[in-house]
Amino acid sequence: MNPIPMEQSLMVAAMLFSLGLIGLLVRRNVIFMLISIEIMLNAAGLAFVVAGSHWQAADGQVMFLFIITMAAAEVAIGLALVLRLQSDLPTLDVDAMDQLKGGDDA
Amino acid sequence: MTLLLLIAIPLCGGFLAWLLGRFHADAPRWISLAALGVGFILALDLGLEHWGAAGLANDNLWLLEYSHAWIPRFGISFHLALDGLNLLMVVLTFLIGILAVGCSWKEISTRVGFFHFNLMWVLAGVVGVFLAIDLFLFYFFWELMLVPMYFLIGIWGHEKRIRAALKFFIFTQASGLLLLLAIVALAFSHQSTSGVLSYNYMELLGTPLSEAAGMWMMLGFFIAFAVKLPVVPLHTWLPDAHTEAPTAGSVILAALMLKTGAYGLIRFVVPLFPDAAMAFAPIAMTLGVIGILYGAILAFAQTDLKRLVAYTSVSHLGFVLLGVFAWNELALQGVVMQMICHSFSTGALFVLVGALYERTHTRDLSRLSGLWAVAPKMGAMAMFFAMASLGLPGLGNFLAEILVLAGAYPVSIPLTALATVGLIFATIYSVRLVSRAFHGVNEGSWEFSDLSLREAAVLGVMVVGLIWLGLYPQPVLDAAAPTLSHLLSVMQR
Amino acid sequence: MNTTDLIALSPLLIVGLSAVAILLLISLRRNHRAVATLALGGLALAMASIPQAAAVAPHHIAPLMMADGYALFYSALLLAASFVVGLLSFDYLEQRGEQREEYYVLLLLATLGGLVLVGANHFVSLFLGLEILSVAIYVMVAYARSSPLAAETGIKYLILAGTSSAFMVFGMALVYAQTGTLEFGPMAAQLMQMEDFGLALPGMAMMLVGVGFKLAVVPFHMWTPEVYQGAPVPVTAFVATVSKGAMFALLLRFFAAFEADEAQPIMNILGLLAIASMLAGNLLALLEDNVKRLLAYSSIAHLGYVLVAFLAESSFGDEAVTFYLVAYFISTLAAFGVISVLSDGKSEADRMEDFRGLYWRRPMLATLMTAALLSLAGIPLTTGFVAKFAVVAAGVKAALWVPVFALALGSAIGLYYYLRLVVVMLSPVNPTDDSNSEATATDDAMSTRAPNPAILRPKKVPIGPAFALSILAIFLLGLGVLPTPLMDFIKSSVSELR
Amino acid sequence: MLNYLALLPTLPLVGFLILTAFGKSLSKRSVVAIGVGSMALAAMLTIGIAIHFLSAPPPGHVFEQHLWTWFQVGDLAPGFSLYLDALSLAMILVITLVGFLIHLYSAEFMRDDDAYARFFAYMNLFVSLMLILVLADNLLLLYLGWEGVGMCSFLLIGFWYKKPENSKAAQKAFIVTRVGDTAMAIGLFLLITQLGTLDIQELGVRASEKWPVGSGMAVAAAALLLGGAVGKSAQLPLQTWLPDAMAGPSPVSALIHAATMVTAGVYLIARTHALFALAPVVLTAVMLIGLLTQLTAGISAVHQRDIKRILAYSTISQLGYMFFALGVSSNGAAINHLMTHACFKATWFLAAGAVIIAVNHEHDIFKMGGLGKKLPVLFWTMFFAGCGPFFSKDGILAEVWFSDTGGPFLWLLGLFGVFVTSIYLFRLLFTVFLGPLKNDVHWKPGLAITIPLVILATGSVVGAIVEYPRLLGYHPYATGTEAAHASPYLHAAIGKIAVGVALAGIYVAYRLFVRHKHYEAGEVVVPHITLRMRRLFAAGWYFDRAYHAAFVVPFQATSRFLRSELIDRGYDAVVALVQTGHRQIRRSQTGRLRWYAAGIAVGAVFCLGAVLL
Repeated sequence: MNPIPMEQSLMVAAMLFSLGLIGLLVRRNVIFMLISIEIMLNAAGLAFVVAGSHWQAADGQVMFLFIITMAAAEVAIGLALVLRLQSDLPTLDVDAMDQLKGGDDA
Repeated sequence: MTLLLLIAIPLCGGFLAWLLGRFHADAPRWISLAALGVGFILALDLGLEHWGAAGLANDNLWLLEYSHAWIPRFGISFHLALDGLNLLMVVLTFLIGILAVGCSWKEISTRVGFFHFNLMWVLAGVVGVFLAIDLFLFYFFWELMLVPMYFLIGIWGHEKRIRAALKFFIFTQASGLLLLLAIVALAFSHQSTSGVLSYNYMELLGTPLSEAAGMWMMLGFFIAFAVKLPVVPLHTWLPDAHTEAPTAGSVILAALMLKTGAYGLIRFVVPLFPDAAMAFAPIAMTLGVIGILYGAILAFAQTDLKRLVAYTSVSHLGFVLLGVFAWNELALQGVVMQMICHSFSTGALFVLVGALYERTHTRDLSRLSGLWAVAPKMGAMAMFFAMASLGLPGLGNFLAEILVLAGAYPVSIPLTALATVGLIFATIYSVRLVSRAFHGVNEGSWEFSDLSLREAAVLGVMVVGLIWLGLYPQPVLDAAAPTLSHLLSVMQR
Repeated sequence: MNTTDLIALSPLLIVGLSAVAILLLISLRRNHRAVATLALGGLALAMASIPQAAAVAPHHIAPLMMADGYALFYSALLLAASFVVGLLSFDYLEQRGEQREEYYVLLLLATLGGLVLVGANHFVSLFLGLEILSVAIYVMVAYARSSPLAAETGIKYLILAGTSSAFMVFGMALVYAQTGTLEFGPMAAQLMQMEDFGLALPGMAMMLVGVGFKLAVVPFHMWTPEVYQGAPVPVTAFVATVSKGAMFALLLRFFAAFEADEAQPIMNILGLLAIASMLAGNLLALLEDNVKRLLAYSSIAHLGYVLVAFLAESSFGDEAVTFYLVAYFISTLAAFGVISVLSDGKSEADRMEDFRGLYWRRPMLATLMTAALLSLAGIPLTTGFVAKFAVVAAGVKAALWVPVFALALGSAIGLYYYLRLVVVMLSPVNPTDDSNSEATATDDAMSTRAPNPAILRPKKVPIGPAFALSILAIFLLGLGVLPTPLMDFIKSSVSELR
Repeated sequence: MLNYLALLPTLPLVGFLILTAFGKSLSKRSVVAIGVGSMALAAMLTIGIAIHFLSAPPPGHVFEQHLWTWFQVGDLAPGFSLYLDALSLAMILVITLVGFLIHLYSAEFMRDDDAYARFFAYMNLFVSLMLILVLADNLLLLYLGWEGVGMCSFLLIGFWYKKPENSKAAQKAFIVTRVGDTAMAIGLFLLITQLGTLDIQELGVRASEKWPVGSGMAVAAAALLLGGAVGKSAQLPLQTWLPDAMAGPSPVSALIHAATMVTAGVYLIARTHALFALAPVVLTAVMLIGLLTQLTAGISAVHQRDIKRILAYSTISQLGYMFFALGVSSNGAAINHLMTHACFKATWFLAAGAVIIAVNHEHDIFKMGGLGKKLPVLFWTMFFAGCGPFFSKDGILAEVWFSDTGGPFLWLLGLFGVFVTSIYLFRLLFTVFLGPLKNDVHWKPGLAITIPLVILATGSVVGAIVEYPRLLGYHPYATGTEAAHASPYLHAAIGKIAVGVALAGIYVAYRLFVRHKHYEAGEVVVPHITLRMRRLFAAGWYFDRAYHAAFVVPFQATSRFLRSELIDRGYDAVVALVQTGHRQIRRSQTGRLRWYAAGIAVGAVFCLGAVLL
């Protein structure tokens, strides 16, 4: 079985990344935005794994482990903040959060 | 070392004035006066010491030099030097400083300590600008004098002080950035040919530059100095700043700060970039003439006395620009004379307007009339300085302008003729100033005291100065001559 | 791992251990003062260990970290900044009766992340450092639970930072895919042998997103005003200094390994970003009425200035970058320090009108604030002047005319808003005292409002901030007059970079 | 005695300084002592100098006194140096003697004025500067005096500053003369550049070495100097200031605007004759200017009602005669007329001043009449003084007839001027002093007024008989006139014709103003000219109106237009641009998270695009 060429695998990763990015841009719910970021990070992880296998080195997988760990930490904090926010704003709609836009027309 | 003292004295004096101002309102005044007095005597002593033929006619251009490594990484040193030209300017600085303290004695009653701090620091900056011979150091002082001046206008000024102070600061600072770019570019150009990174003026002289590079750098210098001078159309900060500044601020602004621009033109622009400057000379001289006429016409158009005087500055300093770019001995001597005489004549007019404002709380020419009957001494003084300002022979300004024009004549006859027409305009606005304010019927029923002894003394010094410069200017000319001939010789190379 | 490694890593280790120690201390007993003392002590100790580390430098802690003069210099800078932030934080938190102790853990961890970044020589350490820094900051930004803005600030920062991190990581993956190594040195060597960069170029471009976000350059800057405004003042100071400084140090190290020509497309992008930042940052700040936001916008511009020196790609430029960052640190910390000292338990003194007449109320603070602003504006006698000169010199030397003119233009615009704040400080305390209302009416918004009455009440500056501010003041002016010692030090530190 | 020459300008200067410094605290008596006393000393000194100069002439009939070098820049080193020769001797005699008499007169005339000390201070300063003007050995020093007397004229015309129109007149005088001075200044620059010196004698030498007759440079130089002379001496086209200058006190009009300052132009041309000789075109211009001025001003004088304005136009006209003479290179005749005219016009102005006081500050001659009986001294001094200048004018006319550049036609035109002159002079005299008494006269001139009048009138009459300049050894006359002296009969005949014409003029005036009393119907001289013409003449040929439209209005309009500082609008536009930039870019800070995320995405796309494309 021929190995899948790196370029194609990377394409997959890139598409995944794009999906995550699009999700980030179109969803207004904070939770979904966090999920989108996870997708993007995982796309990056996938790219690392692909590249690692291309170079026959463990570096990619090591990096992937780090990425997963950090993603988890980020989400943990993210969710904590969401909970905090929930008590102030009865919505998860990010477009409602504009208290900080500052001066002129506030 | 003495040179260092000349800068340190006002710096320390200012600091002391600020500190002691917390205890007694008069303390800063006396301290400033004393510090400036010491500085004046020191500078004068330097002058007298070197005035003899041996000193100034010496082959060595500098009478005194002080140099200390400062930022060796950039080839910058703390390098001061004194020659006849900047000696004159330093003496003038201290003298005007003393007069400025004198004329603000009663005017400033709030935050006296801080006021004198700023006043002294401006003066220190001005002295630094005149003495610095390292271009970075020059730029350092050039910028240093802005902030205290900004405070002087912004805190103790009149109604629209904030706007005026901002305008002043942004104009000078923005143009200063161009100066900085040009200085740096020049230093690196010099490095690329000589291998040494240096900001030393004497080393940078004669740096070979391509035509375009020279022109750009020259413009960088020129614009910065042109804003300060000021040259039409870069002058619009000046009327505002002058109008809003307290009297001492206006005096220092007119008498000293503008001169730093003139000094820069003489010392740096033409000698550092002789080719570019000569190529640019027709434009610069035209700008000078435009300034002369434009300033005079606008001076005529003003009803605010301070604005009027401010525009006369624009007009008078047009002669400086004209003279510098005519670049011959007559014209340059005229420029030096103009720098000094304008300090006295315009400074005095500001003092007078300030005194008038203290008494009447207005500077509106349409509300003032017939004041001769109320204050004849003031009227006589106004008449005298108006005459000086219109270039009456026998007073310094006349010689200055005549020398500039005589020097400019061989370079461009039409421009000289137009500039001479400026003398007519000067007559018109000067005469209008005196006639409007002091002649006619006292319609405002003004009643106030005539000049006090203090004010009369301040003005008296300027009167004597102008007459002396008008009748026997030779010491001044002699002092500047070696420097000027050196600069002229740079050009010929 | 041998002793030399331990010595070379001692600053990191001390900071990390201090964080652990604080956690332990908190679990035993909550005591703000003790915790703060421990944290500051840890930072001080870490700083004290730097000379030891320098004795063994340059030292590879293979293959992740590099402990050379450059890393140690930036470490010292970050530690010093953290120390100042710590000093400011103590009194800031003291006034707010919340759970204060965990803050110091975060502060130390964020500092640790920064230390890792400046020593990073490898994508793994880069990623680790970046994320330790970021995650700690997410929490710090939202730390003030009583503040209605805290959670919003936190969420916004988190999502945007996360996004940018994702870009960065993906970019790293692409670079890795092209080169097969995660270490900077070999990576550069590998790339230089290739015909073209292939995937590495888009990879680097994507990494720039992450870098740009942390540095807050246009167009990745939009979070800055909101985070600056929403976060507690000391945290804002931290975000403005440590996080940006660490990232810039990394950027410099990463690109120093490449020869000029090959990275040219990336440099072009950075040049455009720099120009856009200088102009947009200054324009954004122009009429801003919130001082924290104003400083945010101005920081956008300042990072643009630093990039100009960076683009010079010479050791001259590296020195300029470093000096500028030092100056920027000092000025920014001083400015935020003043804001922090002026703030009280309920609100922060971040509105323009809170500074009204500060000269006449708190002359020393106002003078320091003025000095800081003038330094940011690049006026002589302040360190910012020398820094700006260095940057201009580097730019001119490298003939970067367009960026340099953008710098000049930006600085000219910048003067306006710095001076505007100075003007407010000079105005009479009470707007009605001002007989001529025009005096302050540089614009409408701030002229009529009176300062917060609580802020008007004079209070003594606590010893901690007072100490921090005096040190800053000394450096602010001292380096403006005598920059040579620092300059020489920087020169010897960054010389190993290229 | 000659060595005291430098004392001459110093004496009045000291007077000025004392009066300025202590004027307030001095009694009127001491003011007189200082103000008039300094002049008396100066006059005595002048006489002494004159006697010495004539009795023991210095070598070359020139005495030079170098005081100090004013300044030295390169080769240019004008000095404070005095130069005395016959010409300047003539001038200092006029200045100090007439000046002293006018000062004496003023002591009484100005007695009731509050600013007594200020008046004498200005007058002393004027005399001092005027002396410097005529004694200067270089053009720059001359220019100092030149501008200085201009300033004094300004100060003295506006002496009664409370009246706005006086102040206006003063400004006008100053500004209009400055216009001429500007031309002169440019002339100085030309001379400095081309000849490298301003020393008058040296200039003459170098110019004739360097420039051939009629060369462009010489013409330019002479023409520019002429500009200054025209302004100062109120010749066409810069004559408009002088009639208004009558706003000053009468002694001022007498001293400055009749006897001395206005003759400075004549002096300048005579002094720099070497330059003018190289530029025959300019000399012709001088002659034509003189002729035209003389005719236009004379006709205007006939149409004035204000006693002082009549005299002002008369002065302009007489100065025109002097230029006429200069134009034919007959400097001697010009200076002769200058001296006689100084005595004559000083007398008339002083007498007019006395008349004005006597009739309670009435200026309109048609509201006066029959004063001859009440004020006989005034009448007779005026009458005799009025005769003097006719003779000196005859001299000029004869020179014109015989000179190379003149000729009978120009002579005829000049002759018409004589006719006009006698009409307007005697119109004034007859209207004011003859006929029925119209005014109450409560005031009689005292000795301090009478004595100067008598002396001056005598001076004028004597001037009709002897030629003063010839007496002093100054007699350069027009080329070609040697022939005239060869045929004395023709010369005498020409003189007689002029006297005849003058007598005819007097007769006409007598017919019109004493016999027929046309003035009652309306101040007409020649009954048949139209009203429009009359208005034209009375308004000085509408020069004022034309200048107002051509210069004053545009200048004021320009200044009004520029007042708002248009250039600043440009900077405002920059500010507005920056602010707009701020507002626009500020809108990007929406506070919306997704927008910011989109910003990052766009940035990323940009970065990727930049490297991939």
